[in-house]
Amino acid sequence: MKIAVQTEAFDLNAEVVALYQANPKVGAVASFLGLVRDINEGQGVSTLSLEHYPGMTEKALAQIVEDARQRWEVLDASVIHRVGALRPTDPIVLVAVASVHRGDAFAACEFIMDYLKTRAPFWKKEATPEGEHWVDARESDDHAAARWGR
Amino acid sequence: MKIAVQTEAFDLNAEVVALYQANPKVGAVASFLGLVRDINEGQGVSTLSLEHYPGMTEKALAQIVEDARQRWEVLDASVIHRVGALRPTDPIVLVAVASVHRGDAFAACEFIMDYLKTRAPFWKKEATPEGEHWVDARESDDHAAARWGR
Amino acid sequence: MKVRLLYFARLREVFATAQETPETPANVQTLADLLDWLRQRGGVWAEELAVGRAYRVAVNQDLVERDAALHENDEVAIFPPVTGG
Amino acid sequence: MKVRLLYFARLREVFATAQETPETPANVQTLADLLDWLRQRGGVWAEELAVGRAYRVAVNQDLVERDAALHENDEVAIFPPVTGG
Repeated sequence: MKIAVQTEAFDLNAEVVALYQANPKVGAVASFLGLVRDINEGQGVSTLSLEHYPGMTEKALAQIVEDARQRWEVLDASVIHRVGALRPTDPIVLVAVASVHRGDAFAACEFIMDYLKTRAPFWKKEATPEGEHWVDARESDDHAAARWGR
Repeated sequence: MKIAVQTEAFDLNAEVVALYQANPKVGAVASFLGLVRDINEGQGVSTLSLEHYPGMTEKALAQIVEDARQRWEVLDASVIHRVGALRPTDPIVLVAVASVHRGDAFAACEFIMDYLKTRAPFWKKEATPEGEHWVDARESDDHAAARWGR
Repeated sequence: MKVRLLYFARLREVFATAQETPETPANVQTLADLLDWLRQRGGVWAEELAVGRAYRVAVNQDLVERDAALHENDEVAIFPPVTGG
Repeated sequence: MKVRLLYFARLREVFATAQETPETPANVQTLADLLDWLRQRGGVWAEELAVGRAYRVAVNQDLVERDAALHENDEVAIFPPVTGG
Protein backbone atom coordinates (compact mmCIF):
# COMPACT_ATOMS: atom_id res chain seq x y z
CA MET A 1 0.00 0.00 0.00
CA LYS A 2 1.28 3.45 -0.89
CA ILE A 3 -0.02 6.74 0.49
CA ALA A 4 1.72 9.93 -0.59
CA VAL A 5 1.12 13.67 -0.37
CA GLN A 6 3.56 15.55 -2.57
CA THR A 7 4.12 18.66 -4.67
CA GLU A 8 5.72 16.74 -7.54
CA ALA A 9 3.86 15.20 -10.46
CA PHE A 10 3.42 11.43 -10.38
CA ASP A 11 3.79 8.75 -13.05
CA LEU A 12 0.49 6.91 -13.56
CA ASN A 13 2.15 4.05 -15.39
CA ALA A 14 4.81 3.47 -12.75
CA GLU A 15 2.25 3.49 -9.95
CA VAL A 16 -0.09 1.05 -11.68
CA VAL A 17 2.71 -1.29 -12.76
CA ALA A 18 3.96 -1.38 -9.18
CA LEU A 19 0.57 -2.73 -8.09
CA TYR A 20 0.56 -5.76 -10.40
CA GLN A 21 4.00 -6.65 -11.66
CA ALA A 22 5.09 -8.65 -8.64
CA ASN A 23 1.73 -10.32 -8.04
CA PRO A 24 0.35 -12.65 -10.73
CA LYS A 25 -2.91 -12.94 -8.74
CA VAL A 26 -3.85 -9.43 -9.88
CA GLY A 27 -6.39 -9.59 -12.70
CA ALA A 28 -7.73 -6.06 -12.50
CA VAL A 29 -6.45 -2.58 -11.71
CA ALA A 30 -8.97 0.26 -11.56
CA SER A 31 -7.49 3.71 -11.40
CA PHE A 32 -8.70 7.25 -11.16
CA LEU A 33 -6.99 10.46 -12.09
CA GLY A 34 -8.42 13.79 -10.90
CA LEU A 35 -7.34 16.86 -12.89
CA VAL A 36 -7.50 20.63 -12.51
CA ARG A 37 -10.32 21.82 -14.75
CA ASP A 38 -10.25 25.22 -16.42
CA ILE A 39 -13.55 26.42 -15.02
CA ASN A 40 -13.00 29.83 -16.55
CA GLU A 41 -13.20 28.26 -19.99
CA GLY A 42 -10.41 30.26 -21.51
CA GLN A 43 -11.25 33.55 -19.74
CA GLY A 44 -7.66 33.94 -18.57
CA VAL A 45 -5.53 31.29 -16.91
CA SER A 46 -6.53 30.22 -13.45
CA THR A 47 -4.34 28.46 -10.91
CA LEU A 48 -5.20 26.29 -7.97
CA SER A 49 -3.36 26.14 -4.64
CA LEU A 50 -3.82 23.04 -2.54
CA GLU A 51 -3.30 23.17 1.21
CA HIS A 52 -3.45 20.19 3.56
CA TYR A 53 -3.09 19.15 7.20
CA PRO A 54 0.21 17.28 7.35
CA GLY A 55 0.00 14.18 9.50
CA MET A 56 -3.77 13.96 9.51
CA THR A 57 -3.88 13.72 5.72
CA GLU A 58 -1.78 10.58 5.56
CA LYS A 59 -3.65 9.09 8.53
CA ALA A 60 -7.05 9.81 6.96
CA LEU A 61 -6.03 8.37 3.58
CA ALA A 62 -4.63 5.21 5.19
CA GLN A 63 -7.87 4.77 7.13
CA ILE A 64 -9.97 5.19 3.97
CA VAL A 65 -7.90 2.53 2.17
CA GLU A 66 -8.24 0.25 5.21
CA ASP A 67 -12.04 0.76 5.15
CA ALA A 68 -12.03 -0.26 1.46
CA ARG A 69 -10.01 -3.39 2.29
CA GLN A 70 -12.65 -4.38 4.83
CA ARG A 71 -15.37 -4.22 2.19
CA TRP A 72 -13.74 -5.60 -0.95
CA GLU A 73 -10.94 -7.95 -1.92
CA VAL A 74 -8.09 -5.49 -2.41
CA LEU A 75 -4.64 -6.90 -3.19
CA ASP A 76 -2.87 -3.55 -3.23
CA ALA A 77 -3.67 0.15 -3.54
CA SER A 78 -2.00 3.51 -4.09
CA VAL A 79 -3.25 6.97 -3.25
CA ILE A 80 -1.18 9.98 -4.28
CA HIS A 81 -2.44 13.53 -3.75
CA ARG A 82 -0.60 16.64 -4.82
CA VAL A 83 -0.44 19.91 -2.88
CA GLY A 84 0.92 23.33 -3.79
CA ALA A 85 0.31 25.32 -6.98
CA LEU A 86 -1.38 23.58 -9.91
CA ARG A 87 -2.71 24.67 -13.29
CA PRO A 88 -5.49 23.45 -15.59
CA THR A 89 -4.90 19.89 -16.93
CA ASP A 90 -2.45 19.15 -14.07
CA PRO A 91 -3.18 15.86 -12.30
CA ILE A 92 -4.23 16.39 -8.66
CA VAL A 93 -4.94 12.93 -7.35
CA LEU A 94 -4.35 9.32 -8.31
CA VAL A 95 -6.16 6.36 -6.76
CA ALA A 96 -5.34 2.89 -8.08
CA VAL A 97 -6.63 -0.40 -6.72
CA ALA A 98 -5.48 -3.90 -7.68
CA SER A 99 -7.75 -6.87 -7.18
CA VAL A 100 -8.43 -10.36 -8.50
CA HIS A 101 -11.64 -9.32 -10.27
CA ARG A 102 -12.79 -6.04 -11.74
CA GLY A 103 -15.89 -5.56 -9.59
CA ASP A 104 -13.83 -5.24 -6.41
CA ALA A 105 -11.26 -2.99 -8.08
CA PHE A 106 -13.87 -0.57 -9.44
CA ALA A 107 -15.89 -0.41 -6.23
CA ALA A 108 -12.90 0.07 -3.94
CA CYS A 109 -11.40 2.75 -6.22
CA GLU A 110 -14.62 4.76 -6.39
CA PHE A 111 -15.21 4.34 -2.63
CA ILE A 112 -11.72 5.65 -1.85
CA MET A 113 -12.28 8.70 -4.10
CA ASP A 114 -15.69 9.44 -2.57
CA TYR A 115 -14.33 9.25 0.97
CA LEU A 116 -11.18 11.19 0.09
CA LYS A 117 -13.42 13.99 -1.19
CA THR A 118 -15.27 14.30 2.12
CA ARG A 119 -12.80 13.11 4.78
CA ALA A 120 -9.23 13.88 3.76
CA PRO A 121 -8.09 17.33 4.92
CA PHE A 122 -7.24 19.10 1.66
CA TRP A 123 -8.45 22.55 0.64
CA LYS A 124 -8.36 24.27 -2.74
CA LYS A 125 -7.93 27.97 -3.35
CA GLU A 126 -8.46 29.25 -6.85
CA ALA A 127 -6.81 32.30 -8.35
CA THR A 128 -8.54 33.84 -11.39
CA PRO A 129 -8.04 37.18 -13.11
CA GLU A 130 -10.90 38.44 -10.88
CA GLY A 131 -9.12 37.45 -7.66
CA GLU A 132 -8.65 34.58 -5.24
CA HIS A 133 -11.26 32.48 -3.49
CA TRP A 134 -11.50 29.25 -1.53
CA VAL A 135 -13.34 26.53 -3.43
CA ASP A 136 -16.62 25.57 -1.75
CA ALA A 137 -17.33 21.99 -0.73
CA ARG A 138 -19.88 20.34 -3.00
CA GLU A 139 -23.02 18.81 -1.58
CA SER A 140 -22.88 16.17 -4.35
CA ASP A 141 -19.66 14.87 -2.77
CA ASP A 142 -21.46 14.29 0.53
CA HIS A 143 -24.16 12.38 -1.34
CA ALA A 144 -21.56 10.32 -3.20
CA ALA A 145 -19.90 9.27 0.06
CA ALA A 146 -23.21 8.68 1.85
CA ARG A 147 -24.41 6.13 -0.70
CA TRP A 148 -21.79 3.62 0.50
CA GLY A 149 -23.52 3.49 3.89
CA ARG A 150 -21.45 2.91 6.99
CA MET B 1 -12.26 8.17 -29.32
CA LYS B 2 -9.76 5.40 -29.84
CA ILE B 3 -10.57 1.74 -30.44
CA ALA B 4 -7.68 -0.61 -31.07
CA VAL B 5 -7.10 -4.36 -31.28
CA GLN B 6 -3.41 -5.16 -31.35
CA THR B 7 -0.75 -7.70 -30.46
CA GLU B 8 1.63 -5.07 -29.05
CA ALA B 9 1.69 -3.85 -25.46
CA PHE B 10 0.17 -0.42 -24.82
CA ASP B 11 1.32 2.51 -22.70
CA LEU B 12 -1.26 3.32 -20.02
CA ASN B 13 0.22 6.73 -19.35
CA ALA B 14 0.27 7.79 -22.99
CA GLU B 15 -3.34 6.67 -23.52
CA VAL B 16 -4.64 8.49 -20.44
CA VAL B 17 -2.67 11.67 -21.11
CA ALA B 18 -4.08 11.73 -24.65
CA LEU B 19 -7.59 11.85 -23.17
CA TYR B 20 -7.05 14.97 -21.07
CA GLN B 21 -4.06 17.00 -22.18
CA ALA B 22 -5.81 18.90 -24.96
CA ASN B 23 -9.09 19.38 -23.10
CA PRO B 24 -9.09 21.47 -19.91
CA LYS B 25 -12.75 20.54 -19.33
CA VAL B 26 -11.64 17.06 -18.27
CA GLY B 27 -11.72 16.75 -14.49
CA ALA B 28 -11.72 12.97 -14.19
CA VAL B 29 -10.25 9.98 -15.99
CA ALA B 30 -11.28 6.52 -14.82
CA SER B 31 -9.28 3.69 -16.27
CA PHE B 32 -9.23 -0.05 -16.07
CA LEU B 33 -6.46 -2.48 -16.81
CA GLY B 34 -7.20 -6.19 -17.17
CA LEU B 35 -4.26 -8.55 -16.70
CA VAL B 36 -3.46 -12.20 -17.29
CA ARG B 37 -3.68 -13.94 -13.94
CA ASP B 38 -1.54 -16.92 -13.07
CA ILE B 39 -4.38 -19.23 -12.17
CA ASN B 40 -1.97 -22.12 -11.73
CA GLU B 41 -0.39 -20.29 -8.81
CA GLY B 42 3.16 -21.15 -9.67
CA GLN B 43 2.46 -24.73 -10.84
CA GLY B 44 4.35 -24.15 -14.07
CA VAL B 45 3.99 -21.18 -16.37
CA SER B 46 0.74 -20.86 -18.28
CA THR B 47 0.15 -18.81 -21.39
CA LEU B 48 -3.00 -17.36 -22.86
CA SER B 49 -3.83 -17.04 -26.56
CA LEU B 50 -6.43 -14.49 -27.53
CA GLU B 51 -8.38 -14.87 -30.75
CA HIS B 52 -10.87 -12.35 -32.11
CA TYR B 53 -13.25 -11.68 -35.01
CA PRO B 54 -11.55 -8.91 -37.03
CA GLY B 55 -14.01 -6.31 -38.18
CA MET B 56 -16.78 -7.22 -35.78
CA THR B 57 -14.53 -6.61 -32.78
CA GLU B 58 -13.87 -2.98 -33.65
CA LYS B 59 -17.54 -2.46 -34.56
CA ALA B 60 -18.75 -4.01 -31.29
CA LEU B 61 -16.32 -1.96 -29.19
CA ALA B 62 -17.28 1.28 -30.96
CA GLN B 63 -20.96 0.50 -30.35
CA ILE B 64 -20.33 -0.18 -26.65
CA VAL B 65 -18.53 3.16 -26.28
CA GLU B 66 -21.37 4.87 -28.13
CA ASP B 67 -23.89 3.26 -25.74
CA ALA B 68 -21.87 4.63 -22.81
CA ARG B 69 -21.89 8.11 -24.36
CA GLN B 70 -25.68 7.97 -24.54
CA ARG B 71 -25.89 7.29 -20.82
CA TRP B 72 -23.17 9.46 -19.29
CA GLU B 73 -21.26 12.61 -20.05
CA VAL B 74 -18.19 11.20 -21.76
CA LEU B 75 -15.65 13.67 -23.16
CA ASP B 76 -13.36 11.03 -24.65
CA ALA B 77 -12.62 7.34 -24.31
CA SER B 78 -10.06 4.73 -25.32
CA VAL B 79 -10.43 0.97 -25.55
CA ILE B 80 -7.40 -1.14 -26.42
CA HIS B 81 -7.53 -4.93 -26.43
CA ARG B 82 -4.61 -7.21 -27.12
CA VAL B 83 -4.75 -10.46 -29.06
CA GLY B 84 -2.16 -13.19 -29.60
CA ALA B 85 0.01 -14.89 -27.00
CA LEU B 86 0.15 -13.43 -23.50
CA ARG B 87 1.65 -14.48 -20.18
CA PRO B 88 0.76 -13.92 -16.52
CA THR B 89 0.97 -10.22 -15.49
CA ASP B 90 0.68 -9.10 -19.14
CA PRO B 91 -1.97 -6.41 -19.65
CA ILE B 92 -4.85 -7.64 -21.84
CA VAL B 93 -7.24 -4.72 -22.00
CA LEU B 94 -7.30 -1.01 -21.24
CA VAL B 95 -10.47 1.05 -20.96
CA ALA B 96 -10.10 4.73 -20.09
CA VAL B 97 -12.87 7.31 -19.94
CA ALA B 98 -12.51 11.09 -19.54
CA SER B 99 -15.35 13.15 -18.15
CA VAL B 100 -16.06 16.40 -16.32
CA HIS B 101 -16.91 14.63 -13.06
CA ARG B 102 -15.80 11.34 -11.57
CA GLY B 103 -19.22 9.70 -11.31
CA ASP B 104 -19.66 9.68 -15.09
CA ALA B 105 -16.09 8.52 -15.68
CA PHE B 106 -16.36 5.58 -13.25
CA ALA B 107 -19.79 4.46 -14.46
CA ALA B 108 -18.96 4.66 -18.16
CA CYS B 109 -15.64 2.83 -17.67
CA GLU B 110 -17.22 -0.03 -15.72
CA PHE B 111 -20.15 -0.23 -18.18
CA ILE B 112 -17.75 -0.51 -21.13
CA MET B 113 -15.81 -3.30 -19.40
CA ASP B 114 -18.99 -5.22 -18.49
CA TYR B 115 -20.32 -5.02 -22.04
CA LEU B 116 -16.93 -5.81 -23.57
CA LYS B 117 -16.86 -9.00 -21.47
CA THR B 118 -20.19 -10.20 -22.88
CA ARG B 119 -20.46 -8.64 -26.36
CA ALA B 120 -17.03 -8.15 -27.91
CA PRO B 121 -15.91 -11.22 -29.90
CA PHE B 122 -12.71 -12.28 -28.15
CA TRP B 123 -11.89 -15.79 -26.97
CA LYS B 124 -9.17 -16.99 -24.63
CA LYS B 125 -7.34 -20.30 -24.85
CA GLU B 126 -5.13 -21.28 -21.99
CA ALA B 127 -2.07 -23.49 -22.22
CA THR B 128 -0.92 -25.13 -18.98
CA PRO B 129 1.56 -27.94 -18.32
CA GLU B 130 -1.52 -30.25 -18.37
CA GLY B 131 -2.59 -29.14 -21.86
CA GLU B 132 -4.66 -26.54 -23.68
CA HIS B 133 -8.26 -25.55 -23.13
CA TRP B 134 -10.64 -22.79 -24.13
CA VAL B 135 -11.60 -20.55 -21.21
CA ASP B 136 -15.29 -20.83 -20.31
CA ALA B 137 -17.53 -17.77 -20.26
CA ARG B 138 -18.41 -16.73 -16.71
CA GLU B 139 -22.02 -16.39 -15.65
CA SER B 140 -20.97 -13.56 -13.33
CA ASP B 141 -20.05 -11.52 -16.42
CA ASP B 142 -23.60 -11.87 -17.76
CA HIS B 143 -24.92 -10.68 -14.40
CA ALA B 144 -22.52 -7.74 -14.39
CA ALA B 145 -23.70 -6.62 -17.83
CA ALA B 146 -27.37 -7.25 -17.05
CA ARG B 147 -27.39 -4.90 -14.03
CA TRP B 148 -27.05 -1.89 -16.34
CA GLY B 149 -30.46 -2.68 -17.85
CA ARG B 150 -31.12 -1.87 -21.47
CA MET C 1 -28.69 -18.23 -51.63
CA LYS C 2 -25.00 -17.86 -50.98
CA VAL C 3 -23.89 -16.93 -47.43
CA ARG C 4 -20.45 -16.60 -45.93
CA LEU C 5 -20.09 -18.67 -42.77
CA LEU C 6 -17.37 -17.99 -40.21
CA TYR C 7 -16.50 -20.10 -37.17
CA PHE C 8 -14.37 -18.98 -34.25
CA ALA C 9 -12.48 -20.36 -31.28
CA ARG C 10 -13.62 -23.77 -30.02
CA LEU C 11 -16.24 -24.13 -32.78
CA ARG C 12 -13.64 -23.42 -35.46
CA GLU C 13 -11.58 -26.28 -34.01
CA VAL C 14 -14.49 -28.70 -33.62
CA PHE C 15 -15.83 -28.00 -37.12
CA ALA C 16 -12.24 -28.11 -38.42
CA THR C 17 -12.96 -25.11 -40.62
CA ALA C 18 -12.69 -21.35 -40.21
CA GLN C 19 -15.02 -20.40 -43.05
CA GLU C 20 -17.09 -21.65 -45.96
CA THR C 21 -19.39 -20.09 -48.56
CA PRO C 22 -22.17 -22.60 -49.15
CA GLU C 23 -25.16 -22.31 -51.47
CA THR C 24 -28.13 -22.84 -49.16
CA PRO C 25 -31.44 -24.40 -50.27
CA ALA C 26 -34.40 -22.14 -51.04
CA ASN C 27 -36.17 -22.89 -47.74
CA VAL C 28 -33.36 -21.23 -45.74
CA GLN C 29 -34.79 -17.77 -45.13
CA THR C 30 -33.85 -17.03 -41.52
CA LEU C 31 -30.97 -17.73 -39.18
CA ALA C 32 -33.05 -20.47 -37.54
CA ASP C 33 -33.48 -22.11 -40.97
CA LEU C 34 -29.73 -21.93 -41.59
CA LEU C 35 -28.97 -23.56 -38.23
CA ASP C 36 -31.48 -26.35 -39.01
CA TRP C 37 -29.77 -26.92 -42.34
CA LEU C 38 -26.32 -27.04 -40.71
CA ARG C 39 -27.56 -29.48 -38.04
CA GLN C 40 -28.64 -31.84 -40.86
CA ARG C 41 -24.95 -32.42 -41.50
CA GLY C 42 -25.07 -34.52 -38.34
CA GLY C 43 -22.05 -35.33 -36.13
CA VAL C 44 -20.41 -32.34 -34.48
CA TRP C 45 -22.73 -30.00 -36.40
CA ALA C 46 -25.86 -31.53 -34.92
CA GLU C 47 -24.22 -31.73 -31.52
CA GLU C 48 -22.67 -28.29 -31.22
CA LEU C 49 -25.55 -26.38 -32.80
CA ALA C 50 -28.28 -28.25 -30.90
CA VAL C 51 -31.03 -26.03 -29.49
CA GLY C 52 -30.07 -25.09 -25.94
CA ARG C 53 -26.31 -25.21 -26.50
CA ALA C 54 -24.52 -21.99 -25.63
CA TYR C 55 -23.31 -20.38 -28.84
CA ARG C 56 -23.75 -16.93 -30.37
CA VAL C 57 -24.48 -15.85 -33.92
CA ALA C 58 -23.64 -12.56 -35.60
CA VAL C 59 -25.06 -11.55 -38.97
CA ASN C 60 -22.98 -8.94 -40.76
CA GLN C 61 -21.05 -8.45 -37.50
CA ASP C 62 -24.04 -7.71 -35.28
CA LEU C 63 -25.23 -10.16 -32.62
CA VAL C 64 -28.73 -11.29 -33.63
CA GLU C 65 -31.57 -13.47 -32.40
CA ARG C 66 -32.52 -16.73 -34.12
CA ASP C 67 -35.44 -15.21 -36.08
CA ALA C 68 -33.19 -12.80 -38.01
CA ALA C 69 -33.81 -12.85 -41.79
CA LEU C 70 -30.89 -13.78 -44.05
CA HIS C 71 -29.99 -12.23 -47.38
CA GLU C 72 -27.69 -13.05 -50.27
CA ASN C 73 -24.00 -12.60 -49.34
CA ASP C 74 -24.68 -12.14 -45.63
CA GLU C 75 -21.72 -12.82 -43.35
CA VAL C 76 -22.89 -15.22 -40.64
CA ALA C 77 -20.50 -15.94 -37.78
CA ILE C 78 -21.10 -18.71 -35.25
CA PHE C 79 -19.00 -18.75 -32.10
CA PRO C 80 -18.89 -19.68 -28.40
CA PRO C 81 -19.83 -17.16 -25.69
CA VAL C 82 -17.10 -14.52 -25.69
CA THR C 83 -14.33 -14.49 -23.09
CA GLY C 84 -12.32 -11.33 -23.70
CA GLY C 85 -11.25 -8.63 -21.28
CA MET D 1 -5.61 22.53 30.44
CA LYS D 2 -3.26 23.26 27.56
CA VAL D 3 -4.42 22.31 24.05
CA ARG D 4 -2.81 22.88 20.68
CA LEU D 5 -5.19 24.59 18.28
CA LEU D 6 -4.65 24.49 14.51
CA TYR D 7 -6.60 26.41 11.87
CA PHE D 8 -6.59 25.66 8.16
CA ALA D 9 -7.53 27.20 4.83
CA ARG D 10 -10.18 29.94 4.97
CA LEU D 11 -10.42 29.79 8.78
CA ARG D 12 -6.64 30.23 9.10
CA GLU D 13 -6.95 33.39 7.02
CA VAL D 14 -10.02 34.76 8.82
CA PHE D 15 -8.55 34.09 12.28
CA ALA D 16 -5.19 35.41 11.04
CA THR D 17 -3.42 32.60 12.82
CA ALA D 18 -2.34 29.08 11.93
CA GLN D 19 -1.92 27.79 15.46
CA GLU D 20 -1.93 28.67 19.14
CA THR D 21 -1.45 26.80 22.41
CA PRO D 22 -3.82 28.40 24.92
CA GLU D 23 -4.40 27.46 28.55
CA THR D 24 -8.13 26.82 28.71
CA PRO D 25 -10.28 27.40 31.83
CA ALA D 26 -11.22 24.44 34.01
CA ASN D 27 -14.79 24.26 32.70
CA VAL D 28 -13.54 23.30 29.21
CA GLN D 29 -13.90 19.52 29.25
CA THR D 30 -15.30 18.72 25.81
CA LEU D 31 -14.92 19.99 22.28
CA ALA D 32 -18.29 21.77 22.64
CA ASP D 33 -16.92 23.58 25.72
CA LEU D 34 -13.80 24.61 23.81
CA LEU D 35 -15.88 25.99 20.95
CA ASP D 36 -18.02 27.97 23.43
CA TRP D 37 -14.87 29.41 24.98
CA LEU D 38 -13.47 30.40 21.56
CA ARG D 39 -16.78 32.03 20.57
CA GLN D 40 -16.49 34.24 23.67
CA ARG D 41 -13.62 35.98 21.92
CA GLY D 42 -16.35 37.60 19.79
CA GLY D 43 -15.82 39.04 16.29
CA VAL D 44 -14.80 36.51 13.64
CA TRP D 45 -14.52 33.80 16.33
CA ALA D 46 -18.18 34.15 17.32
CA GLU D 47 -19.21 34.44 13.70
CA GLU D 48 -17.25 31.61 12.10
CA LEU D 49 -17.73 29.12 14.92
CA ALA D 50 -21.45 29.86 15.39
CA VAL D 51 -23.62 26.78 15.82
CA GLY D 52 -24.90 25.77 12.38
CA ARG D 53 -21.88 27.09 10.46
CA ALA D 54 -20.19 24.47 8.28
CA TYR D 55 -16.82 23.66 9.81
CA ARG D 56 -15.12 20.45 10.87
CA VAL D 57 -13.06 19.59 13.93
CA ALA D 58 -10.41 16.92 14.30
CA VAL D 59 -8.96 15.91 17.69
CA ASN D 60 -5.58 14.26 17.45
CA GLN D 61 -6.11 14.04 13.68
CA ASP D 62 -9.43 12.17 13.78
CA LEU D 63 -12.69 13.83 12.77
CA VAL D 64 -14.90 13.95 15.87
CA GLU D 65 -18.34 15.02 16.99
CA ARG D 66 -18.92 17.99 19.25
CA ASP D 67 -19.31 15.91 22.43
CA ALA D 68 -15.76 14.52 22.23
CA ALA D 69 -13.84 14.80 25.51
CA LEU D 70 -10.60 16.82 25.52
CA HIS D 71 -7.38 16.01 27.33
CA GLU D 72 -4.16 17.81 28.18
CA ASN D 73 -1.98 18.40 25.09
CA ASP D 74 -4.66 17.34 22.63
CA GLU D 75 -4.20 18.62 19.08
CA VAL D 76 -7.47 20.23 18.01
CA ALA D 77 -7.81 21.32 14.39
CA ILE D 78 -10.66 23.48 13.13
CA PHE D 79 -11.18 23.79 9.38
CA PRO D 80 -13.73 24.31 6.61
CA PRO D 81 -15.34 21.32 4.84
CA VAL D 82 -12.61 19.64 2.81
CA THR D 83 -12.26 20.16 -0.95
CA GLY D 84 -9.48 17.84 -2.09
CA GLY D 85 -9.42 15.36 -4.92
